[in-house]
Amino acid sequence: MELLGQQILAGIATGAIYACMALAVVMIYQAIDHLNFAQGEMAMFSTFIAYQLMLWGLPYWVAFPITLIVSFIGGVLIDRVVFKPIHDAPILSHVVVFIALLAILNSTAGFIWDFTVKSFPSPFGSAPLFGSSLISAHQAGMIGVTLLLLVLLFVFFRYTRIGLSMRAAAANPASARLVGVRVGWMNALGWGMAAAIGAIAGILIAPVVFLEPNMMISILLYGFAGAVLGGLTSPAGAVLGGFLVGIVENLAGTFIPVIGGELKLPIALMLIVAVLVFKPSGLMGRTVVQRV
Amino acid sequence: MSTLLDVKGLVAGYGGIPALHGVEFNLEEGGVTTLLGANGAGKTTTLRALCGMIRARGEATFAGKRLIGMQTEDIVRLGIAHVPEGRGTFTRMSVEENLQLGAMTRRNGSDIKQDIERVYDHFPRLRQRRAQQAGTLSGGEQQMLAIGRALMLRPRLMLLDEPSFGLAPLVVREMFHILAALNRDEKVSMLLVEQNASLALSLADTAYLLETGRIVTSGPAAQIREDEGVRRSYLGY
Amino acid sequence: MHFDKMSRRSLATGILVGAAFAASGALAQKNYGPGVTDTEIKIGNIMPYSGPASAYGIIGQVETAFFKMINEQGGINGRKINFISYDDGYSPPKAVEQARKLVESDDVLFIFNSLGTPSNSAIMKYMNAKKVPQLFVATGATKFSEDPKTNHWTMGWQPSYQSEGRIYGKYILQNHPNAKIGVLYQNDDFGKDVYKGLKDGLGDKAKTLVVADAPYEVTDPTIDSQILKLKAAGVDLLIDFSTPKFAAQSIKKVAEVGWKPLHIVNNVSASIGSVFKPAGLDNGIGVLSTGYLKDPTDTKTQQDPTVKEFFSFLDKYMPDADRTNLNLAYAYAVSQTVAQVLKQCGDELTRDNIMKQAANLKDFRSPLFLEGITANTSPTDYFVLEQLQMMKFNGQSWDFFGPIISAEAAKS
Amino acid sequence: MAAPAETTLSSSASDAVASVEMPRAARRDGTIAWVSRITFLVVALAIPLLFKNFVVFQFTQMLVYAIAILGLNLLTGFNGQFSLGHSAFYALGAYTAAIMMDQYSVSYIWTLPAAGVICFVAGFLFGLPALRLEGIYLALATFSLAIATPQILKLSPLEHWTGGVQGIVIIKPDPPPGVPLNQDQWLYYFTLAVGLLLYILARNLVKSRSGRALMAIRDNPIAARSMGVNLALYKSLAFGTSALYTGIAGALGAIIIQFVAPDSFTLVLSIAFLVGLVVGGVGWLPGAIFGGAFVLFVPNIAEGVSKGLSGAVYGIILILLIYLMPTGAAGFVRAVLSRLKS
Repeated sequence: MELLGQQILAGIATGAIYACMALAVVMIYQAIDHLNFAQGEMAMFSTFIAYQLMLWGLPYWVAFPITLIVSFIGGVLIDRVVFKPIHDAPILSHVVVFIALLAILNSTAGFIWDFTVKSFPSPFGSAPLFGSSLISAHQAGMIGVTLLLLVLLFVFFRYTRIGLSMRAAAANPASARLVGVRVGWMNALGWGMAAAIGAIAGILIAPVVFLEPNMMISILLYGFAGAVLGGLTSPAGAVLGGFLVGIVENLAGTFIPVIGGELKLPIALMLIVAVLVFKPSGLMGRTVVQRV
Repeated sequence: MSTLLDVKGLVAGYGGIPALHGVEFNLEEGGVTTLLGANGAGKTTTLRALCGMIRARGEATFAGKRLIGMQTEDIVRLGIAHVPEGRGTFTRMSVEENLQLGAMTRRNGSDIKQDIERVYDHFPRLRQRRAQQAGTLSGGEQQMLAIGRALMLRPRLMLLDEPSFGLAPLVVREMFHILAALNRDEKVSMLLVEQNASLALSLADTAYLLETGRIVTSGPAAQIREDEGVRRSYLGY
Repeated sequence: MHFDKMSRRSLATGILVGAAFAASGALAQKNYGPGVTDTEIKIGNIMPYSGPASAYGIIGQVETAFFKMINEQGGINGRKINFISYDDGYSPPKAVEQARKLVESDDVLFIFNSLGTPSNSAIMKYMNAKKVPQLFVATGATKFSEDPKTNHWTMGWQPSYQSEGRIYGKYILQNHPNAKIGVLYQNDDFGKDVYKGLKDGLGDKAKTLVVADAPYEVTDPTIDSQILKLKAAGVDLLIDFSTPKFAAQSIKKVAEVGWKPLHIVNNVSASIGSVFKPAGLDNGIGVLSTGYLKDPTDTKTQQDPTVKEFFSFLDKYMPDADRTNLNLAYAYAVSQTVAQVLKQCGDELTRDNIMKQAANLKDFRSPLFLEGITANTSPTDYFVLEQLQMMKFNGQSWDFFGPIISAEAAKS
Repeated sequence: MAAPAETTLSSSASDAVASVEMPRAARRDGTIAWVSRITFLVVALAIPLLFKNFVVFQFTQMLVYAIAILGLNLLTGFNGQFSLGHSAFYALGAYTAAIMMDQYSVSYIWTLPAAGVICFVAGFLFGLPALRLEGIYLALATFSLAIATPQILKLSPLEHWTGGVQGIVIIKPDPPPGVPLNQDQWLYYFTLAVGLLLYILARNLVKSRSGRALMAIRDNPIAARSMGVNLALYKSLAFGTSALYTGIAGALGAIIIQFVAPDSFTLVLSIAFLVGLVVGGVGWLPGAIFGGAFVLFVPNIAEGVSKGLSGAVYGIILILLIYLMPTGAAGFVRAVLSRLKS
């Protein structure tokens, strides 16, 4: 039973990584109504920018805000330069462009910083938290930051006019234009915010999994899974989903005999799909009821 | 009365296939003008062209400003509120959030709050459902919400695209009562597109008849309503 | 078993002396296979420059630089090396396509140091059917060297994963006979191969000594859960059969949870630059591994005149490369070995002779090999390097200890 | 990933870029179609005679990918269902062929129908629960399938059949006795014949009553249901048929590569199919050949431009292609055709 408790706690710690990523996924989904395949690579690239700034001698707390600003601008530029010219193209064409972006960012990062793993500092340190060996200060800090971001996003989307406009622009661009929402800029803003949140996620994740160009590819899978499980329309759901994915995966790996260890991710994914079959809009997503 | 909207030689279409071939009409400040015609005559296309949702050529002057070539978002800021075909509800948002979105171009927060209350006064059923997800409203309620959202702009001109579509006759009658009241009390000019010609002619003061992208006849609504020939050949009642 | 192999080897040596004699006779006349002219030798190579294994792409870069250096020094026997390296993204079908391109379109003399078990498995049949050497493959899977009869045209280079595993097994039996072993392994050919070697090395005791094992997938973001599982099973000797990123994670995680098992990582992850630095040098103190190459981060090694050549090569051709990355030394040493083979070939640059000379390495030493380690091959023995030495991390570099152990010795 | 399935095909396909059928031009269309078909056939038949074996092998691979993309197109383009899991069906087909040839010495020809049937059943069964999922949720379900596939293939209890992490090496088939072709040429013609047969079947399917039902479901599921179309059955059948195509492609792929291993069938393969589908044109069957060509050749071109930045070059080529032809080769060809007409 002690192992069960440990694995749940470890699942929460790992889940914090997924939750962080899931939040970035939901953010962009709110802004552009798509899942962004390149989200993980954007986060990775931002983290490398922070790494480079620190390599140039800037202290952590200077490099961090600069990275966020650069990432925000980068996100806006991606929208304006890459997506604006094709905003009429079908959704699948957009998906393909996400894939192209993924390839570009991954390859460029590898070219500049090579593919060997690099350590990345944590602002919280890696000492065990309260002497407990199960969760480190960094992991606790990561959970804290994730929850804080969640609250900020909730307030932003729920109570600010610009948050409302962004949701409107994503949900129904034509109608949004008709009430005067500048949809193009809302998209750009969404991209910028998603990039900045992705940067935070990358900077928090890198101390755990180490910085390298491929670090986000698998984490993005978990982030998607968490976001979809929790409900793509709900930031809180995404965070919950991220934690759940971490816990379920750890428990499957530890307690299912023979195949558990080898198939822990597929088992976790199958469980999620099973949940979705019965609750198609995720645990906390709002069901869209539409009358014809 | 002065001319609020003046349209000349309006040409527009979809994918290179023109649907309007030089439409001309105008609308007096404070008036209600209706565009009549069969399915596919170009009524909806005209509205879309006017508010920049599709590319168009020709001239459209609104209170001295040329609309053609402007972005939809900027046209809205001139005070033109479009109640689109299909109502354009933000289904995942609450009724109140939908109304707030209508006032997106306005700055003054307390004015907006008052206006929301005013919309609720016009449409009490929306007040009951203010926190409800808009997608769950009935068709009639969604149409009211769409009109309410347009009012939140404090528009000078409302473009109404088939407000009666798919609604029960009782609901339609209620709706047109409210529209008449809005025109009378709030001095909102209206450009009304309708298939239900007799209904439209009862509200409008001026009417234009569209056929395959061209205006074929026009005149005061009362006169069109009495014109047996027009009625038989174009309006089908 | 031991005796049997010995006798085979001495028999083979006899044959080889004759062969070498014949080869020297052929020196006078020129005999060229595909891709060879009086001034050039074309060599092919396949590397995962992109995709999940792109961390190994650096090997191809070093090799490209190495041949550039050779060419600037006048080439080998007067011929420049035209080194054509393609990307397979670690995908077997792509490897087949690239191998066919190299052989059929670029007309290379042979393919050298193609990387990865899946990719090499995919092309092995083709290479042997075409009778094109698949020389010194960059994987330690036993199957590429163990059967020179069937796969005459395929040869490995580094000590095989299985013999490395066996060496750990022997070490544990001798030094920690009551250990409670926990194995963390990568769930692929590589991890399973070393694990098998360990079990072989532990022999009958494998069942009782290994108390827990935990596989991970390369797609797993972390291996925290596995480490906790092994810890909970009461493991006091942790063996890590993993690639650098995960070895670094496990060294760090073990320290974080305050666990103090005896920790062994396999040679693939013995790189200070890509494992111990990210994991935290202090966290790695006391970790054991095996090696066959000198540790370039060791200050003593840096004074070694034979190794200085390696550093001046890096200074000139790869000034930005991270010196602590073990793959640089690996790529340099394997390139030197192939250069030796080409030298031995003289003017008889045929595919046949490439294999003949590759199977005729006699006590060849790269300056980067540990003292006492030599490369020896024969037509019946395609294992180029078979010796390893145990080593312990001291927080800065590796301290080697104990004897040079050969896979043969570990087998008995 | 994708929003709800109905919008997958984008409203712009029906609004802005809609190809309006013009009856007068129909005959001219027919002529152009026949000219292009015959040109394609002549070129396709001539390839083995003009190029080296290696290039013939590449073209064979291209055809294999084209068949897989054809399968995906039947699902996504004509039924509006989105899949990131087709690498799983490709793998299933490949392993079916490999195991039959390796363990039971079955002739390669018979592995194709077997792979097709097995994949059809697998696809149909997968389609049943997937029915309740649309858009992004379906994407996640199929995506899970793609992730699980290599891990299941590696699974120790299955090692006896799958060869585990080591995979299975199979023997490349010789041409039938008396056929004056080498192995590569023979496999090329064999693949071409299979591909053409599958293409013609797909065309007939799309034009049939069932095909119209599939498209009706894509465009308006509610209306389709009210017209009496059995949604559950048709959507599952679409999944099954799509898997059948991709599975046969997988079997062919195994035969020409002579090797199957878990690492060959990762998510990357699914993504490649998707990219190929979009580049060729969603909902346009001949697009598959363009898609196959892109999947096979563009990474090589990118590598030729820059080894270190091949991924970036690939990405840029892809983005430029989408700029030039937002609806893939389909839109481009349509635009050229309409220019020819006027």
